[in-house]
Amino acid sequence: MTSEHPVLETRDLTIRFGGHVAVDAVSCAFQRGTTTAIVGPNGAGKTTYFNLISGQLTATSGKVLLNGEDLSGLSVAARTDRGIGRAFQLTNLFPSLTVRENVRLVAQARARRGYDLFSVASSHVELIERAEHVLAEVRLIEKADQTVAALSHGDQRKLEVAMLIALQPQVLMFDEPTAGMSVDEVPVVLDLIAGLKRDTDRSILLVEHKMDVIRSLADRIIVLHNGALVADGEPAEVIASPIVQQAYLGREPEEETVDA
Amino acid sequence: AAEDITIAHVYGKTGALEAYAKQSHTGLMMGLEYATDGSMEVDGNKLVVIEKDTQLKPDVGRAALAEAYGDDDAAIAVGPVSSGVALAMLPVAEEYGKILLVEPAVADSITGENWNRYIFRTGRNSSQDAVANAVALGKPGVKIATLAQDYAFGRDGVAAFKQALKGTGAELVFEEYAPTDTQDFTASAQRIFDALKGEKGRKFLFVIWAGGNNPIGKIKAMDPDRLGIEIATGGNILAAMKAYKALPGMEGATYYYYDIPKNPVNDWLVTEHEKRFGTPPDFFTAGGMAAGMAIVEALKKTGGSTDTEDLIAAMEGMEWQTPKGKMVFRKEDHQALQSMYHFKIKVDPNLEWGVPELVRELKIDDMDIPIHNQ
Amino acid sequence: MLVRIISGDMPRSRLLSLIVLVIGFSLLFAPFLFPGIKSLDTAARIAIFIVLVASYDLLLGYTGIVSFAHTMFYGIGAYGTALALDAWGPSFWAMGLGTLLGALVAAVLALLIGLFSLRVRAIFFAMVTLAIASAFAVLVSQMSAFTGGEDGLTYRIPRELTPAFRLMTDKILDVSINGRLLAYYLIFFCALVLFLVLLRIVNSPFGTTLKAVRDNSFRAEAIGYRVIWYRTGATVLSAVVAALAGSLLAIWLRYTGPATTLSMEIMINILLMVVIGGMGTMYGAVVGATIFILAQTYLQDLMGIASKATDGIPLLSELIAPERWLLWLGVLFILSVYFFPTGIVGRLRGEVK
Amino acid sequence: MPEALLTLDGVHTHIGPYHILHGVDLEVPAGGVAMLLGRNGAGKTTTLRTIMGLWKASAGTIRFHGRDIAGLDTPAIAKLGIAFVPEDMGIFTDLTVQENMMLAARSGAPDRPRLNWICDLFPPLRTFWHSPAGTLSGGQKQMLSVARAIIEPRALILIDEPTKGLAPAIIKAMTAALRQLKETDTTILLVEQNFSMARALGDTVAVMDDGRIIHEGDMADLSADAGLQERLMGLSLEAHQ
Amino acid sequence: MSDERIRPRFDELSFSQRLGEHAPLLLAPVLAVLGLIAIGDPTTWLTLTVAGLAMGLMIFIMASGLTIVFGLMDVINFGHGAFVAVGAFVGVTVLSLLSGWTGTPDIVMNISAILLAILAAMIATGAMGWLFERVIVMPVYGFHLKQILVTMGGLIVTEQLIHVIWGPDALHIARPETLQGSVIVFGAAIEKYRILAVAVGLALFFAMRHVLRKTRIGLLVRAGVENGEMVEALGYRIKALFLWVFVAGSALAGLGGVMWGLYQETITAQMGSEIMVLVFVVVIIGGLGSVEGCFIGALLVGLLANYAAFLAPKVALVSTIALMVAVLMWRPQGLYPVVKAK
Ligand SMILES: Nc1ncnc2c1ncn2[C@@H]1O[C@H](COP(=O)(O)OP(=O)(O)OP(=O)(O)O)[C@@H](O)[C@H]1O
Ligand SMILES: Nc1ncnc2c1ncn2[C@@H]1O[C@H](COP(=O)(O)OP(=O)(O)OP(=O)(O)O)[C@@H](O)[C@H]1O
Ligand SMILES: [Mg+2]
Ligand SMILES: [Mg+2]
Repeated sequence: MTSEHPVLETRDLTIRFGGHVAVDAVSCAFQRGTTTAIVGPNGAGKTTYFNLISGQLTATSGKVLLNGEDLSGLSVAARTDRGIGRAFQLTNLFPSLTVRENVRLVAQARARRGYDLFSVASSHVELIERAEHVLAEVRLIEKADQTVAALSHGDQRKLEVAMLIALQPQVLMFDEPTAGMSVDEVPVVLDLIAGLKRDTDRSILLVEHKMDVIRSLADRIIVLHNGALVADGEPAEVIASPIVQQAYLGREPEEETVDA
Repeated sequence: AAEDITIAHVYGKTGALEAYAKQSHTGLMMGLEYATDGSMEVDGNKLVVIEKDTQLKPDVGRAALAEAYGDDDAAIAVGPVSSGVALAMLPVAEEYGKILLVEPAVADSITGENWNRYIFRTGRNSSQDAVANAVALGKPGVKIATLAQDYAFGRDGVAAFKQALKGTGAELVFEEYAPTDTQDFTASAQRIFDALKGEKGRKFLFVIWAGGNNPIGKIKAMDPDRLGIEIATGGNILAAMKAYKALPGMEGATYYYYDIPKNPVNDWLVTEHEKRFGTPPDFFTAGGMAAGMAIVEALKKTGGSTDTEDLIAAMEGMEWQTPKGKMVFRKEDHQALQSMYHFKIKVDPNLEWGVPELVRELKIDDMDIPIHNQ
Repeated sequence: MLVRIISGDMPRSRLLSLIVLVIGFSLLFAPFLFPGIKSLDTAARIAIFIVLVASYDLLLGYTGIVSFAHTMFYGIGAYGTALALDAWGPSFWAMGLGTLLGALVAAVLALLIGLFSLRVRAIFFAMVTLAIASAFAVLVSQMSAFTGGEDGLTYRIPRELTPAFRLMTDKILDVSINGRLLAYYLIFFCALVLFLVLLRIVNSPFGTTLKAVRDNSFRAEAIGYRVIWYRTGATVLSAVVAALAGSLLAIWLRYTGPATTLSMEIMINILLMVVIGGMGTMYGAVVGATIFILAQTYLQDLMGIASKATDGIPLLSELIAPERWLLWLGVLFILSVYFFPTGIVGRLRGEVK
Repeated sequence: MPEALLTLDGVHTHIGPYHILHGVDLEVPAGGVAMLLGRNGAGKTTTLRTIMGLWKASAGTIRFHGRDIAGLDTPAIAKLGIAFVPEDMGIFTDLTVQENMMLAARSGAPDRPRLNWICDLFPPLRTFWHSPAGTLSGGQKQMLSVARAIIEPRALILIDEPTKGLAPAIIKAMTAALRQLKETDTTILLVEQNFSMARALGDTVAVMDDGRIIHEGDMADLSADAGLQERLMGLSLEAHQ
Repeated sequence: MSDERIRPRFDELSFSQRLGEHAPLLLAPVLAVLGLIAIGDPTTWLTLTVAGLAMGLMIFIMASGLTIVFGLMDVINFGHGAFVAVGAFVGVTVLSLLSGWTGTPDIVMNISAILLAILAAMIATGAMGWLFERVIVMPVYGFHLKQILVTMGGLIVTEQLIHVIWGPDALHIARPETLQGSVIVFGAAIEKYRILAVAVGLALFFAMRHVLRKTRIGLLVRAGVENGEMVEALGYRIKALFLWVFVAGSALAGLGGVMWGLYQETITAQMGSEIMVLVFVVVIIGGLGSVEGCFIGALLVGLLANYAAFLAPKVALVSTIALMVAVLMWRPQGLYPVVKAK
């Protein structure tokens, strides 16, 4: 792959719902081996931005480039095939299947085995092992045989993360991975994401509202506000900027910037 | 040695034509009873009637007929109600080499292109209806439009009607076909009105319609009289003729109305039916009875033998009495011929239905019923 | 070995294994176990319906697509074979070619329907297929010169498959070994093979993906499965199998018409068989089809007996008169959905709702 | 300690064949904020749903104002003055924001000042007042869900993780709002993972694990006692492995 | 902080976008004008148009119950046809008992007889709906497939019970004296009965619109379908509400049955299920849950069927289906979707 391109780039990406401009001409490039946090108030357009990149929504104007290739007009599945993967903010799983089967299906998609009609699925041991390996990593392995509908909310969030990891895409988009996860689980997920960071060919996009998570993971923060990109830079510097302090953290400028 | 003779009545006991089926069965049983003087025996052989339901489904009908011939060893089968089922059943009779007496399914092709030599029919066919109506309505100078269901039955009927009109001096000026499930006949009526509006002389709209959803009342409501258009149609069951009450003076031809044929068999049928069920016999009761009487007549001729070849020999050209009058199985296609009755509707406040009054009896010889099986 | 044949998909319940075995065994030896024309006919019908219902389960149970066009494909298969036999005479090659053409037409039509209309919402897809199926039925009845219209087609099949053809003069176990028996076994083994193929398909990676598509198509798309292709693929496969089942029916009945293949009633019956049997289980098709066909065939007879027994009682005898068999079939519809919310197979496997 | 508004006594809950709650004893004092903490899968949500009557308790009593409500159905429980903010937010996606709010205001049109107060707390509600709630962002849905629960005065509000997905500024606003509610005599039972919010709001606290309450006490004690915190968190951490 | 910072950005909607929202309202008039152009003869056109509108309204009356039950409650009720049939049978029975009122050419007596018949039919079908909901439908809320099956079972049972009670024959009923025949306007025959149907249909339309707009019933039902637990947690008895809405839908089917039965004049147990596909199509064209959409859809179907049957009878066979497909291609959720289809 040519390395002069950023892994992912959006140019003037815009979407309008009726008259409401939810994402407003966002241009931004994401480099290999970096983790970028996207912050902004509720309704700033973060999830919508993700939806535009991964193809769930079609942009009103602007484009998305992956390794320099224009993705406009490609379906969600085609984009996933090319290396864009995401986890969802509101949990989105296969509820009547087991935990293991959820992850196995991802591994199978990754291995491009879906159209195989005449072999028996359970004979593809490597896919099952891959799934179990990921489940062990997120500490869900003992619930592998439960159906997803019976999982507690926090466990479903973990499975959501596990499925993105099993997909091994080039661009990983996490939408509030730790929301609803209990304090003891958060470090597990953070470690996992940090582990992915070490793999330098990938690029991670992370939407989070927890400042400590952002501080420990992000190399860069971009700020969306009412759909527009309003700040971009080093974490410390962006967090200290007045717009983040006021509009996002809700602090008067003189207040201390600790915890969240 | 006296043996039981099994007669299988294979017909659509359940389904949309349940009412017809009931009449048909009652008629069959009364026919057997009348013809055997109540003994239900022919030459000492007992007649046993078994019933099979086709559920109005061709596949079920086939299976039921095969079962009747094969498992129950029936000598003769009677039925069914619907033409589609009948057509599916015909080859089964051939396969088993046993007689199927079709009653009252009407499609021409039963004794036409799909006929085989094991098939006899006591019911009238579409051609008979069409020809009788053509004879009844066809006068020089008369202009006729037809309205029929848009499938094989309706189209065949109109074709036969058109054929029969030739030489009567009447002219068929317009054919309209409407889907069987049409709910609103305004458009059809309008097309017909537009076609007949300019014509001179007597103008008829002849309706060929089987089953429910009959358009006559709805067209009548559009006031065709103002354009000088008269409605005509064939006979029907009493329940359906309630609609005729609104159509006094309507003309047509039918094969049976309980008050029309004057003969001892019909007198017996009407009295007995009134006595047992409190109602007069209906359209298909007479048909069923004709079938029952045909069977007994044939068995009497063979001396109780149920051998198929004997039966065929006995039945070809056989003449016998029925409530509809004298009937005869034509040799060529085994279609039974009978008189038809040209009627005109009269309203009798004591009866719920419009009463067909006999205008003229159309004898077998008055009508040239085409043979289709060659 | 056996496990390989059934693609490792075990019935997962002792009783269910037993039931499936009994059904299989009974069908295999039906001509000898239950002699008689009606019972052989019932057995053949069960075999054909197992395939038809299983193919619908692929669509409904595994892919979550509600289609009312399944009988249309069934009809296309039947008409393919019927028209070929009608036009080219009763030969095996006409039969085979007609079957093949029917399946092909079904596949192409399913592909078109799938690509054009699987994008709409599930309930609208159901209605669109209902519309297409009824338009197709209208077409068939309109083109009566070609299809026989409402009356259908009656035709001959190769002589080797008719009762007139005798394989041996002696009877075995009091059953004459004739072409009809041959026809039965042709149908039985074709049905068996088709069923096993379906079983393999649902246990393949493709089949497991279908379940994901059913559960959450949005997410399936987001992990890289092109949902529309999977749905269309399932539609085409199930249409082809349905068409083949239709061909089997055409061969068995020697008659094909709208009432035996295209009617809405058959569609609803298929639906009921899938649901009673248990959706998304394949074995459900076996159990559901068998029970339903048996009920449909013998309920009326049973009621005849019952109504004789209760002759004197006024309302009751009216209600259980054989003419009212549909009433009880309706009651059966309701009760079976009540008592088997997860189907008989689900119940036997101890699943809860 | 003030008198308890809600008391759970030996509550067991089964979901299908699974035994989820194994005898939960819990007291929620009137007019305060009771926190319910615990790791994922501990049974917090199940506890709230059992109180609301959405799962039926298979044993034990649930007293509200001294009256056993374990046998009542959900609408009856709601009518006693209990509001519920479910974990999945439970908003009606086809209905507009306005319609969602209207339904929550059971006794008719909500009073103006209260509505204004809520809209000031959660400004996006005003902006998207006539939009279908399904098009809101995740955090906006969360706001709507909480807003519905407080549109009319209620004696008790059960809230399941209201801050997940909310931006810090909104969390602050919500914390302030809940504190105001507390002053108007509303009792709150709050399930939360956000410990700083718990500390800021809670009067009493209960910690759950594996379908049981493993600690009950004052919030102040827990937040002052790092050792206890460590023990409860550490314990749950270990139990999980 | 400045105000535009807090407010998200809103652009003006273009004229065509706003027009698009109201386009369905124009459909029926546009269709009528197109019909006039194609048919040419104004008298014929008038006959067809009035008949088509009346037919549309009769379909609307039958569909009105289904918009509530299928559109709002998301219950696929194939049994709706059975309610139509029962309504017709009860209505016809009442009318034949009142033959003294219907046989005289007195319009007040005639209309009163019809109103009584309607009342009886609505009470009967409403009660049946109550039973249906409790016994058949309640366990299957939310499961379309099972709804199809159990309601199909209910349909079969009801039709068979009609046979048991009223016998297998079709019943014939003559309309009351003053409603027979036509009035001639500008040379076009307009059936008197259709005028009554228009009046009833319009009255029903406005009544339903009023109820659904001015009360929360519509909202509650929609919310309850999406998340019944949450509606209960808000303190509403969703089960009772569903029951009563279902009863109302069934009673409306009874009303439709009387109107339809009097139009057909011959009634059979199958009459309801025969018309059901058409009624479903109308509800879908309209968009689930929308009374307005259903109304427009019914008018479109009525008009188009008549124009097509006049201009090209073969096309009439598929005109309704073609209309549905065309509408769904233009608006995949129907004309005025209130509820999102699953
Ligand atoms: N399908 C849609 N139709 C209309 N408006 C939409 C749609 N999807 C999103 N929006 C609007 O776009 C805006 C941005 O939403 P988005 O979900 O991207 O926010 P977010 O930044 O992810 O917020 P949060 O942190 O709360 O998740 C919101 O105001 C929302 O109402
Ligand atoms: N519908 C269900 N069927 C079976 N088991 C369930 C169901 N819902 C929850 N459980 C189980 O009950 C236990 C408690 O779940 P609950 O949702 O109450 O946990 P929680 O404390 O709210 O966790 P979280 O913080 O993750 O939301 C979990 O082990 C879960 O797997
Ligand atoms: Mg978001
Ligand atoms: Mg929870």
